[in-house]
Parts: sequence; structure tokens; C-alpha cells
Amino acid sequence: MHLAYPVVLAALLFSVGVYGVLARRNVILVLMSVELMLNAVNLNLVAFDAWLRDSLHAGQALTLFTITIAAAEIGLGLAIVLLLFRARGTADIDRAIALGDPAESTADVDEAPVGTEALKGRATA
Amino acid sequence: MNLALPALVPALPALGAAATLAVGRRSPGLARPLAIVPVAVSAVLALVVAIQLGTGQVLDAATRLTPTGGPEISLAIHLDGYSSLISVLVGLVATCVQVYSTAYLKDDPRYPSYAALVSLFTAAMFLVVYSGDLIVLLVGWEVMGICSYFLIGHHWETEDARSASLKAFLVTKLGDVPFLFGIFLLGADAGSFRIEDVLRAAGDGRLGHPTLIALLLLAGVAGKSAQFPLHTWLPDAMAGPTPVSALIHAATMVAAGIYLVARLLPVFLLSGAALVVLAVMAAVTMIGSALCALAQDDLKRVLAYSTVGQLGYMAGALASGDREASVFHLVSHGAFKALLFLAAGVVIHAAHTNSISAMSRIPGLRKRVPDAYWTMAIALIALIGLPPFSGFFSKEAVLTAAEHAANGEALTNGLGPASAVPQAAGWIVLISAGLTALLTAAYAARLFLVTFHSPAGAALPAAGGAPAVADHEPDAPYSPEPDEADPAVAEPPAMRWPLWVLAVPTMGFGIAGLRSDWLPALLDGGSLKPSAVTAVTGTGLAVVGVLLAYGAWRAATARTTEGLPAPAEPGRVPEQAGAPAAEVIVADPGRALLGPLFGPARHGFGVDRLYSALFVRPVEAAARLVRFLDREVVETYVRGSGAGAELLGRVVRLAQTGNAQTYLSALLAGVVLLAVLVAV
Amino acid sequence: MNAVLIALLVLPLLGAALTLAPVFGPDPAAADRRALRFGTVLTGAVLVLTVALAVGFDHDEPARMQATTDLAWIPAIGVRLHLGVDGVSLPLLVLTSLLTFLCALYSERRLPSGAGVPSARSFVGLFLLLEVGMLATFAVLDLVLFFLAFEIVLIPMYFLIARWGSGAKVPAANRFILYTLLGSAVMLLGFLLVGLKAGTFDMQALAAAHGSGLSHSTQVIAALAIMVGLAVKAPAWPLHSWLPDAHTAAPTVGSVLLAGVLLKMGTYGLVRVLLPVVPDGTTTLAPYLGAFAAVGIVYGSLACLALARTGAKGDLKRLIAYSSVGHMGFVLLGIASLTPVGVNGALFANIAHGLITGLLFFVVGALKDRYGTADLDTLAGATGAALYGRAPRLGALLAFAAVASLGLPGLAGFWGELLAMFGAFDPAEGLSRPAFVTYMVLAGLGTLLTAAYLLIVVRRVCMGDPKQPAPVAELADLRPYEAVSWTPLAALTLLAGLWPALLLGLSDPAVKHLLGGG
Amino acid sequence: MLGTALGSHSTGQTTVTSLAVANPGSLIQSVDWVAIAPPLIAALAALAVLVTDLFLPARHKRWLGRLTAAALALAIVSLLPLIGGSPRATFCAQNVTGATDNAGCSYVADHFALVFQLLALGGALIAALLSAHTVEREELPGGEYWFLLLSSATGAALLPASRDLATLVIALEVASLPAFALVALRRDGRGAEAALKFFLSSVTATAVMLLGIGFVYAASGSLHLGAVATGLEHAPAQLKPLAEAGAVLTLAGFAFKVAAVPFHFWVPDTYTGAPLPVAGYLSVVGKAAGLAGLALVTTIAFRPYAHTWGLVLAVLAAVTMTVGNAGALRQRFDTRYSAVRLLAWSSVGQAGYLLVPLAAAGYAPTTTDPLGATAAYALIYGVVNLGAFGVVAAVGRRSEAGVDDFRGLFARRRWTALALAFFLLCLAGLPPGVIGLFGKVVVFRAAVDAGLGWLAVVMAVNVVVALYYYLRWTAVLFAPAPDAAPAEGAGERAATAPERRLPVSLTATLGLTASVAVVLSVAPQLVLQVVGGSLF
Repeated sequence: MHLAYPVVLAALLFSVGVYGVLARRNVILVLMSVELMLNAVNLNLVAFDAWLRDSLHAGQALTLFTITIAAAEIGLGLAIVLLLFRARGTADIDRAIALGDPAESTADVDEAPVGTEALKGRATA
Repeated sequence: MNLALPALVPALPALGAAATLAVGRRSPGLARPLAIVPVAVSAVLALVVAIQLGTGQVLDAATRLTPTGGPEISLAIHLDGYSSLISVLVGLVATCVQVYSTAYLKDDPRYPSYAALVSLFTAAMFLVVYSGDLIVLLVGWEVMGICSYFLIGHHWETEDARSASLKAFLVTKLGDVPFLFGIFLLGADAGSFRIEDVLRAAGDGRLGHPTLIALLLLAGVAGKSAQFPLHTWLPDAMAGPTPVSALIHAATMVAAGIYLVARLLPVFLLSGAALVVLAVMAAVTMIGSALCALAQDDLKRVLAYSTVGQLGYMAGALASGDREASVFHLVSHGAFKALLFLAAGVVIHAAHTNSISAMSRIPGLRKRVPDAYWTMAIALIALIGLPPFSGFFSKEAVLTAAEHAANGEALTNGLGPASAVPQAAGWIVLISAGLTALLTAAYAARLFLVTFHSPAGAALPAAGGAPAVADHEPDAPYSPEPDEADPAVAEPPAMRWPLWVLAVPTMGFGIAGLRSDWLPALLDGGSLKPSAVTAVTGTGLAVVGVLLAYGAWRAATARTTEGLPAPAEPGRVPEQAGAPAAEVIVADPGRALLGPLFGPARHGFGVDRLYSALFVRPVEAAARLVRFLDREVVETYVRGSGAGAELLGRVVRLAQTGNAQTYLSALLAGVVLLAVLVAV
Repeated sequence: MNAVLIALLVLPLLGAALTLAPVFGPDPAAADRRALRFGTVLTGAVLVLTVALAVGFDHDEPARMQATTDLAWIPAIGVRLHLGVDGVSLPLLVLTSLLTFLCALYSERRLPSGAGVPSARSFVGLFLLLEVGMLATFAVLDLVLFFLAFEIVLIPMYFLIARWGSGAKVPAANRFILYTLLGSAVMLLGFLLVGLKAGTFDMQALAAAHGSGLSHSTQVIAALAIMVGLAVKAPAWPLHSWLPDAHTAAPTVGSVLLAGVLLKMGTYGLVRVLLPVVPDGTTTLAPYLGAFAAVGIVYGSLACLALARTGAKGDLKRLIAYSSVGHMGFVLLGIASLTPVGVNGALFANIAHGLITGLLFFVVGALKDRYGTADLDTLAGATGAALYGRAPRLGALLAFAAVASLGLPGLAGFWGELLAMFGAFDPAEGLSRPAFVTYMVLAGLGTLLTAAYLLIVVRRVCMGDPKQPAPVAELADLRPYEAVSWTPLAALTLLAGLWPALLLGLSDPAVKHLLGGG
Repeated sequence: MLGTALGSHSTGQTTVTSLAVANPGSLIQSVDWVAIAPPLIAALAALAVLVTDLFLPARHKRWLGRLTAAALALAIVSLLPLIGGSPRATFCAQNVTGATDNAGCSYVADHFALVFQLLALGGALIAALLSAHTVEREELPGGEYWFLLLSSATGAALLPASRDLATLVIALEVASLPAFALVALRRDGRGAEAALKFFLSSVTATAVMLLGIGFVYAASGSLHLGAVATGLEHAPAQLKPLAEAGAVLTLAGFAFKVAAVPFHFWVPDTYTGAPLPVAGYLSVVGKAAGLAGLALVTTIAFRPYAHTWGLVLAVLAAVTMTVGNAGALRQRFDTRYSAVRLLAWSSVGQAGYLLVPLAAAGYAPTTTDPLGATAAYALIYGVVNLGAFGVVAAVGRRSEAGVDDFRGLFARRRWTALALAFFLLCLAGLPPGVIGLFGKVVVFRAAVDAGLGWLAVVMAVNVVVALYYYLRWTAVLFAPAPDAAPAEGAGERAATAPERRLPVSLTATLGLTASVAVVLSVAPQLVLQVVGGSLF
């Protein structure tokens, strides 16, 4: 089998994963799409290992490790999602924005930073 | 002749000044002796030095003041006939002024600071006279400038004194800047700032561009000696106390410029063009100031313009190459002009006003200040240049010098080839000198007649007896309190004595020029005897001037006595502490003689307005531009860079929405961007 | 001798550390008094040490680096603790310790108090730290240490302005520290470029090499970086906009030190680092430095004229700040001429400006304390504040300082400007003569404008109609502590004016050594 | 460049303990226990803590903290024997061809590894001291906290010494996963959200990195860094774009850990959501691990593409510091958590400075070794940053300290305020923070030496921008105490701040960090000697 097939498949899998991460609203589905991305990488590694006919089989060794890492991550991910759900009552990723930078206060609280300058203009002017 | 004496001459008044300042506030009584004694002692020392030096000798001595990395600056002394002559004059006049001031400013609370400044001024003048190094000379030069600034501003309560002092210093400083550049040129070409090296370099022709040097030096001289372009400060400087005018603005400071040109004449002789410029400058100064003097109503401003004119004479003599005549006239003028000012001081002190028309309506002014009256008469005759007195001889010396220069054999007395002086310079000086002799005679006579001999004063005894000076109406003639009438009070001895001391050289000094082994031996040895032709023409012109003024004065008085009021001319009178007098000109020959020129002449031909338009307004506009530039342009740069950082900060914070997916998309977009950037 | 120099730096450092410890007793008022007294005693000791150093200095070979200490501090990046004093840095050391001592003396009585002003203990601590930074800058002979000393000064001066100042003090302090820090950061780049290319950071070795190990382009880039950094500190014309705000807001003592010493660190850096280490680069950039200097002189004096005009709402301290821009223009012009005469003039003008502007700021600060404001229009009213009449000694001192500042011969201000202009008159070969002569003419015009605005200030403050209604009824004349802390400055201005060899004798051989590179 | 350096170290395979039998042919390799001692001790301690936690009653939980601190201290001490002489390598595979004799080994305890292990373990130790107080006050689950901390420290200690991509990835994950849990330990909404963002960003970055490693593996044929370098040199032409893309994607994972620009969004949210010591731990040890990874990968593995990643890192460094400082510039002082948020943005800015010497390594001539500058600056930054977090912990109750709570701290707690002022000035790089200044001088030196003039100028401007907000905070410290009727919000919080003496562990942390910083300021040579010699 020519190398192109698994690599193209892996690429497709990876892009589906990326789409899932960015578009899905529910956190669990985001986790699943991350898993997709990791598995796409595993496929890649195994394909390259076979293609290189590496005596040390470094590719496959790394795939094993990646699988264990993915498992660990999903365990933790789900624990965090559970915590978020219990605390916030929703698993919607768009609602978890409490920690963003507080809005710009209309009046600057401390003394107006008038006259302060980073002199970027000065350095480049 | 050990060097202690000449070194002591400038040092003593300086120490006296310091002592007066230190002790002045605590015990004013001590201030008077501390003011007079050092100056008098240094005057005597100057005389001793002059005698020890003898005639025809030059003494040079120097010790290094400081290394500069280039030509050294040294504390040097360059003594010759000229320096001893002028140092004696300075000593004499300074002592008279100090004595005179003790009485003149008897009840002035700031007398100690005044006396200290006069002593410091005298020290600076001695330094200029004795100094052999150009930079040290410049030090004395500018210290004189700052002393004159402070002294003019002595009465800083009045607006005139405040603006006059500022104007005086700035105009002289305007002249001093090119003067400094001239010294740089000399120092660079001659390799040292010593005057003897400079003169030797001039002799060997090592000076790069003599015309430029001469013109730059001339600018400084014009500033300091109030010559044409930079003369406007001297008439306003009359706002200072009269003894100051006598010392600084008659005898010494204004003479320093002429003295310097005399010292560096070999440099000037190298360039004919400079001499022509000097001649033209002198001519314009002479004629212009004489005309202005004819139209002034303030007694001191008349004398100030007269000083400007006489300095034009000396500059004319220098332009015709004869520094002996110029210094001869300088010394004699120093004596009689100082006398005139001091006498004027007495008259003003007695009449409590500067305006001569107000004085003319004071009955019996002559009787009240007889000494001032007679000494003023002598001085005016010397000013006009009638034979017996020194004015005649020194003026004739100048005219002879001009005449010689006119027909080609200038009396350079060995300093340079006679051909160095262009004949044009000689002719310009000769003609203008003649015309000025006539005008000088006119305004001198006018001054004398209007002040003392106007009939209105004599004919209106009845109108006297007005109440005390405080509340008299502006145009009513001032009549003295009973105690001021008798001469003893009007002229205290301390004021009277210096007048007669100065009267002696005014009368006798002229003769010193006749014998060749007296004054000429001291100077360059050229004869100072007036040639017959110039003597006759000069005196003739003077007599004609007097007669003209007398005729015009007779006609004017005749008209006033028949009740025809002379045309009222509300002139502005920069008066001193005296009564404000927008007086009516009673009988002024000047108006008749000048006719249409009278108005502009009174205001100095509008030169002041011209300068403020040419210099003052553009500088203020530039200042406003700089303020705008600083606030708008430079500030916006600095504030802009600050705002730039703030803006970037706001953008970064806005990106921090808190939504995880925006973070992820930014993350992946960044990775894709990097990968494309690298791989492609 | 090197023990004296080390003690000079260590003593104030320990003093500053001591003020942190609660060693001045519980009661705050007594502790403040004791702290101020401690500050005066310590700065006095430092002054005695510097005078001892000056006396012990071998005056007939000022070109040789004396009282040197050379220890390895950070071998990893080649930084050595190298201290030393020569004809160029000795006068500056004496000036710094003198000004600091006088300021300590002055602030013992007249510390700016008010709501929200921290305790005198922290004032003395910052003050001593400031002195360490200033003395170290002039005593250090290693590029990186010079940069370190350059930066030590920033934090104390920032707090002096931000806490003890008046008016818009915090923005002014921010602008001061950020502007100067950017300058010194750029300067550090220049130092690193030179240090790495030449292999050593030691100024003496670099000066001896006289730029031999560096290619022309490196020299130009390094010279540009160092010159920009130092030009910010000695405010050259386009980079000066931090100075007026800093001075308007700073307390009197802060202004005196800011104008008296901090500006000198920039020009000293130019002479010590730029001239000997990167000569080719400096020769290429000298005409531009000269141009900025000349423009700075005219610009500074015109700005002062604008402020001195009636109705311009000009602040007196801001006016003197702009005058500093003008005077430092002369120093920079002298340096730009790259001749012994010019550089000697620059160094002399440095010291003279320190003394005279220090005195000016003291007097104006006293006026501001008495009148409550430094605004010229409120002070002068219609005809003038008539200080000659109301407070004669104060008026006389202000007139003396103004006259000295305009460069009256016979006082210190004259010799610096004379030699700087004479240096610009015939600059070193390789520099375009016509350009420098035009700078000299501009400088001459500058002296005239300087005389104009200073005398206008004298007219509007010292002269005037006494009967005119004055903002403050009763005006105290010179107080004893003011007299004590100011007379040394006036006396030294006179002494330096009458006997210039006192300073030029020291700096001339050292400058010839630096320029000659030998 | 690295090859020559490694070559110069003549290292033999030193068999150490009797356990390991030198058996060249078989797959059972000799394990040099002394070399792997530091991460091993940390791992064993983690297990020990996990097990003892089961048996300890609640009131003795504090002992776990002390056990953790002792274990970390022991791990640091175990670094000492490795310092002298030649680097010791273990876990070597014979048949991997590489430029140097150690090329085949997966774990090399050379000078570079030791410095970064010291940084990781030291940071973890200080974080442990710091968290003793927080664990107790915020009732975090005692056992799990210490176990997670130790395991993350193990990962961070393992990473610098690993020499092949697989071990690197695993070490990175071992360092990151416990960190997610640590962040979420507070079991409230904020903790969960912070952990979520951290988790998602990290996982995505790891996925991208693994993709990159896959491509690099395809192009070079091996995972060992040395072998990858030689493999990439001889890679066939049409694989070159694939290899370069792979290299950049690999850098992404580490850049995420260092919080370089496109990957920095999680930092402010996570630090404010996490418990304070965890935030401190992440900002120092997390960043150190990322940095070590980056240094290893770029200088050893991708040496043939030196100029490409040199430019990439330079741009990344410039943008990171600018964004970090600009973000911090606009922070508001009155909101809750603003102190930690300011420190978060400042750590992003500092990451920019840390990247500069790495970028310089791409351009530098072979003679000098700019990596030392990164190590030195990282050490200084670590100590000072943890000190700052310590003071924030001391002042604010939970991690809610707003910067306004520090107003007038000098009046209330003189020495804490002075310590914070000293730390902030060190971060800003201004004397009296002398060590901070020399850290910046060293980084500037690396940039100028490599000819990155424009980067040096951008850094100079950033130093100025950074000074602005550090100085504003320092000024707030010394501001006059809040007047009688403060605004309700600030007043209430300030009034309740306990005036009582600081707990022992906090005073220990502050004392340790402050004294280390002062000692380094007096004798910078101690930390800067790392800069001198070549690291590998």
C-alpha cells in the first residue's frame, strides 16, 4: 500500500478533529474531537514507521505512549467537565467566560496615565 | 618699575567695591570713605605709574591665567603713553564722581550698592586700559557693561530706568557678540590672545582676513561707544543718576571702544574698506546726533547726543589714521563732558526738573547756582571749540588729521603707510566734521541761552512765590522754597569742588598738545599743532553756529514777549525724580533752526521704532513659534508613543474575551500561519 | 587613596540601608529630625572625603587615572569593579558631594511637607541612594557598571518627584523615568556592541585602544546608540521634553540635584565613553550633534523668552529648566567640536552650570515657598515684584545668579561658553568648518537671547514699583539656613570665574589624553 | 555547533551501581541510577505521599506538605554529584547513529539538564512552601495536592535531560496533566473554568506537536534528537517542506508551555482561576519545562534549519513581550484578582525575554553559547516571580488580592512591602533590583552578539513599557495609607486583612526568595557563571 493513503486519511481525520474543536458548543464533544486529532496522529506515526521500516520501531513505540497519554487526558478532561457542570450547571463552552479580562472602566481609576509613554513612537521615529 | 603698582590700580577699586557691599548695609556711615578712598588712591597710583613709565616707552609683562587646550589666556599688562594718559583721566573723573555722588545721593537708601558698583566699574575700566590680553580685556569690557546696566537701573522704581537698563545691556551685548568673534579670529591667526603678538602678526601680515576682523571689532566698538547703528541706548541711559552719566556715559565706558581701536589701529590700517566704513559710521553719527541734540528738551539728553557726536569725531580721527588726535580729543572731551554733566547735575538738583524749558521759566536760576553756571559756560565754550580752551585744540587736531588724510598723506605716525588710509575716508570725515562743528555750536548756544538767559524767567518775578513744589500745576513755573534760594544750599561744597577741579583741564589741557615734547612725546610723536587753514575754518564755522543760534533765539524771545504763544509742543520728557512737566516751549531757537526736522529729531529720527520692528518683534514671534512647536509637535510625539502603547494594550485586553474556543482558534490560526511562513 | 574612593561610595549606601532599619527611635517627629540630621552628617562626611580625595590627587599629572581599584565582579560577562578618578571626573565628584551636602543642609529646615508626603526617614534614604548613584557614575571605569550607576539614580529621583513634588507630579515623574530609561537602554545596546566587538568592557583599555579593534560601521552604530542614550540625559534638543515637566513638579532639592548633577552624567558619559572609545563613529556624528546643540541653544532661549513674556503664564522653574537646555547646548557644542579647547570648555561649562543653576533653583524654590507659586505673572504683577526693595539680599542673590547664568565674564558661566564657542570656531580636522562656524554664530545669538530672557526675569522679579499691590504682604528676606547653604555656590561661581585654571588645569591634560587616545 | 561541543566531552559508559550489568548486545540496558536520581526521587516521593495519604488522619495532613518539601530538597541535593566532570548518559540504544557518542541515549544529565532540573525542582520546592499555607486555609484536598505537585515536578525534572522526542513528549505530558488537576482542585466555578481553558489549549497544542513530530520522524527517520539532526541534513528534497512544517509544529507544543503569543490566551484566565501557589508554580516551573524543551529541540534536533526557527523564535519573542507588556499596561488596579492578573501578564512579557537568547542561538556564531543567558535569566525570573506570588499570597486572603489592597502596605507591613518592591524592581530590571538588571544585560548581550539589533531595540522599548506598570504597583506600595473613609469595596477588604503575623511557611518562602535575590544581587557571578561556559 502506498504511503499516501494513510497520510491523507490521517490529514482528513485531523482536520475533522480541528473542526470539531472549534465548532462544537458542548465541551464533551470538543473532547471527543481532540481525541480524533490524537488518533489521526497515531495513524500518521504508524504509517511512517512502516514506510521507514525502522528497526527500532520508534514510531510505533511513540504511538503506544500517545495512546496512554490520550487516555489519561480524557480521564482528566471528563473530571474537569464534570466539575464545571456541577459548579456552573451547564457544559456549554460559550458560557464559561467568567475569567475574561474585566471590561475597560469608563474612567481610569488611578491617575490618568496621560504623559506616560512607552516611546515606541520615539524609538522608531 | 616693579609690577605691583599697575597690578594694584585695577585691584584697589574692586576691593573697595567688595568692602562697600559687605559693610554697606550694616553701617552706611562707613560706606562714603570706603567709596572715595580706594578710587582716589588708585587715581594717584595711575599717575605715579604714568610718570614712572615716562614718555615713549612700552612695558609688557604677563603671567599665565589659564591653559585652554589652545592659545593660552594670560594676565598681561601693556603699558604705553596711551594707557597712562587715559588711566589718569579715568582716575580723575572717577574720583570727582565719587566725591560728587556723596552729596548728590546723600539721602538715597541704596547709596552703598551704588558706590560699590561705581568702584567696580572703575576697576573694570582700569582693567580694560591696562590689559595686554584680549580675553581679559573682554572681561573688563563686559563687567563695565553689567555695571552700567545696574547703575542705569538704580532708580528701578521708575519705568524708564527699568527699560533703559535692559535696553542698554542688550544693545551693547548685541555689539559684543561679533566683537567676541573678532577676538577669536585674531586669536586663531596670531596664535595667542596677547595684544603684542596680535600687533606683531598684523605687522608680518599673518592676519587671514583683516577686513572681516576689523568689521567684527567695529560692531563691538559701535555697541560700546554708541556709534551709529547701536547708539540708541545712550540717550535712554540718561535715566540713571547724573554722576553715573558723567562717569560712564561721558568720560570712560564710551571711550573704551575708541581706545581699543586706537590700540589695534595697525590691524585696521590693513584694510582700507574698514576705514571707509568707520568714516561713514562716524559721519552719520556726528551729523545725526548733532541734529537730535538741537531738538531735545531734556538737558541730559542734549548732552548725551552731544557725547555721541563727539565720539563720532574721535572715530573720524581714527578713520583718518591718526590715533594721536583721536585720543587727544578723547581726553579733552572726557574732561569737559564730565564737567558739563556734573554741572547739569547741580542745575537739575536745584531746579528739580530735567526740562530746559521748565528751567527757563525759573526766575534767577543763574543766581542760585553761580558755580554751575560759570563752569557750564566754560565747558560749553570748550565743546564749541573756541580757541583758548582744550576743545579747540583737540577738535582742530581731528580736523587736521582729516585734512591730511583727505589729500593723501594721513598722519599714521609710523603705524602703517600713509597710503593705507583711503582719501575718500578723509574727505567724508572732513566735511562731516565741519558741518558738525557748526551744529555743535548751535545746540550748545541754544542750551546755554534757553536754560539761563530766557527773558520769561527774568521778566516774571511777580509770577513767583507759588506754593511749595509738591502741588504746583504742571505748566506753572516752579519757584524754590526760601531756603533753596541761596547758593550755599543749592550747591553743597561736595558738588561745587569737583566742578572747578574738572574746569582746570578743560581750560588748560589744550596747550599740552602744542609743545612737541609734552603730549606728542607721550603718544606717537606726531605733531598736534592745528594747521592754520583748519583753525580758521573750524573756528569760523563755530562762531557762525553761535550767531545763528543767538539770532534765532532773539527772534523767538521777541515773539514770546509780544504775547504770541509759541506753538505748544507736548513733548514727552523722561524726567528724573523731578516734577512732571509737559511744559510749553517758551522760546526755543531749535524749532526755528530745524524747521520740519524738529519733530523727527526730537525722537531720534525714529531709529528706536525701526529697531523694535526689525529685531524685537521677530524675536517675540520666534518665541511664540517655539512655544507652539514645543507644546504641539514635540509633545505629540511623546504623548503619541504613550497613547500607542495604551491602544495596543486595549486591543490585547479586548482579545481576552474569556471564551475558550476563541483562544483555540487563535492558537490554531497562529500555528497554521507559522507553518505556512516557514514551509513555503 | 583608593580606600577613600571606595569609602566615598560605600558610606552613603550603608547610610541608605540604615534608614530602612527602625534605628531613629519610635516617635515619628523626633525620628524625622534625627534622620535629617543623620543625612546632613553623612553627606558632610562624604564631602570631607571628596575634598580629601581632591587634595590627595596628584595635580601635576591629572591625565593618569588615580585612586584606582580593579576587582573582578562578574567574570562570566567580563564585568570588573574598576573605579578611578582623573582630571575629568574629580571636579564632578566634588561638585556632586558639595551639592548633595548643601541640599541635605537646606532640607533639614525646609523639607516639603504636606498631606500624603512620606516620612523624612525615607526621604533621607532615597537621598543617600541618589548620592551613591551619582558618585558611582563619575567614579566607575567599566561600561556595564557605568550603566548600572546610571540606573541607580532613576528610582530615588522618581520618588523624590512623585512623592515630594508639587503640581502634576506623578505624570511628570513617570515621563522622567520612562524617557530616561529608554535612553539608557539604548545606551546599553551601544555599550554591549562595543564591549562584545572589542572584547572588554573596561573604559581604560578601550580608551587606550582608541577604537582600533572596531570596524567603522560598528563604531558608527555604537556611537549613534550611545549618543542617543546620553543625549536624552543631557537634554539635547529633540529629546528634552521630559526636563521642563520634571523641574516644574520636582521639589527644590530635587530640582537642584536634577539640574546640578543628573544632567552632567550625560555629558560626562559623552566625554568619557564616546570620544576615546569610538572616535571614528563620533567624528561622523559630530556635525549632527553640533547641529542639535546649536538648535538647542537657540530653541531653549526662545522658549524661555516665550515664558518670560508678560501674560504668558510662564512658570519660573519651567523657565530655568529650558535655560538648562540652552546651557547644556553649549556643553554639547563644545564636545561636538572634538578639540581640546571645545571639550575643556564643555567640562568647565558642566561644572559652572551645576553651580549656577543649582543656586538659581535654590533661590526660585525659596521664592516659590514664600509666594506659594512660581508663576511669573502672579509674582510680577503689573510692573514687577520689586524684590530689591522687599527682600534686598534675596533680590541681589537672584540678580547675581541670573548675571552669572547669562555668562558674564569674571563669573564661572563665561569661560565654558567662551571655550565651547572657540572650540566650534576651529573644530577638529575632518569636521566641516563652515558648519561649525554657523553653529558658533547661532551659539553667539543664543548668548544674546539668554541675556535677554534672564534680564527680563530680573526686571519682572527684582525691579518694580514698591507701591504696587503684592500677592504676599510681608516677605521674609534671606534666612540664615538659606544663606549658609547658598553662599558656597555663589563663592565658588566667583572663584571659578576669577581663577579658571582651578578646573582647566585639571581637565586640559586629561582631555588631551582622551582625545589623543595615547 | 552542538555536535562539536558534545564531541569534546570524552565520555565512557560508566557503569555505576552493581545492579546494572553491562550487556551490550541484549535489550536489557544498564541504568545509571545516579544520573536519573533527581526525577526518580521526586516520583518515588509522589507515590509515597499518595500511599501515606490513605493512612493519615485529617489533622496530620500537614506532615504530607513537609514530606513533599523534604523530598524536593533531597532531589535538589541529588543534583550535586552530577555537577562535576562529564555528562552521564543512560537509557542508550546502541544502533542509533548520531553525531556524538551520547546521541543514542534518551537521558543525558549534562550541564544544561542540571541547570534546568535545579530550576524545576527549586521552583517546585518554593511552590510547595508557598502552598502549605494555602492548602490549609482553602481546605484543598491535602493528599492529592501534594501528589499532583510532586508528579508534575517529576515531569518537569525529566524533560531537560531527555534526548529523544518520545521522552520529551511524555515528560511534557507528565508535567502538564497534574497541572490541569491542580488548577481544578479548588472545586468552584472559577477553578473548573480555568482548568478547562488550560486543558483544552494544552491538549490541542499537544496534538499539533505530535503531528509535527510525526512529520519530523517521517523526514528524518529517527526520534533521537542527535539522529534527527543528521537525518534532516540528508533528507530528500521533496520532504524538505514537510520537515520544516513538522519542525514548526513541534515548536508549537513547547511554545504553548512557555506561553508565547498565539498560545498565551489561557495564561491570565488560568492564573486567576487557579490557587495562588499553582499559578506561581505554572508561571515558573511550567515555563522552565517549555523553555528546556524548546532549547533542546531547536539547538540539537533542528540544527540544519537554524536560520528558519531562529527568525521564527525572534518574531515570536518580540511579539510575546510586546503583547505581554501591553496587556499588563492596561490592567485596572481596583478589580478583584487584579494583582494575580497583572503577574500573569507580566509572566507573558517575561517569556518574551526568555525567548530572545533562544532566537539568538539560531544566528549566533558557533563560538559563544547564548543558551546560558536563557538559563540564567530563567533562574533569576523563577526566584523573583515566586517571591512576588508569595507576597500576593501573604496580602490577599484567597487569590483575590486587588492591587489596591497593597496601597500603603509599607506603613502596615514594612518588610513585606520592601520585599515586594525589590521583586518588582528585579522583574523590571532596575537597580536596586541589581540581579534583574544583570539578567536583562545578559539577554541584551546575547541578542547584540547574535546581531539581532532590531530585537534588542524592541526589547529596550518593552523594558520601558514594563517599567511603567511595575513602577505604578511599587508606587502604590509606598502610597500614603488609605484615608479614613476609603471606598466601601477596598476598605472592607483591607480592614479584614489579618494584621496578625504571617504563617511560618509564608515567612519562610519570602525569607528564602528575598535572601536569594539579595545574595544574587550582591554577587551576580553565582548565577551568571552559567552564561560563561558552553552548556552542552
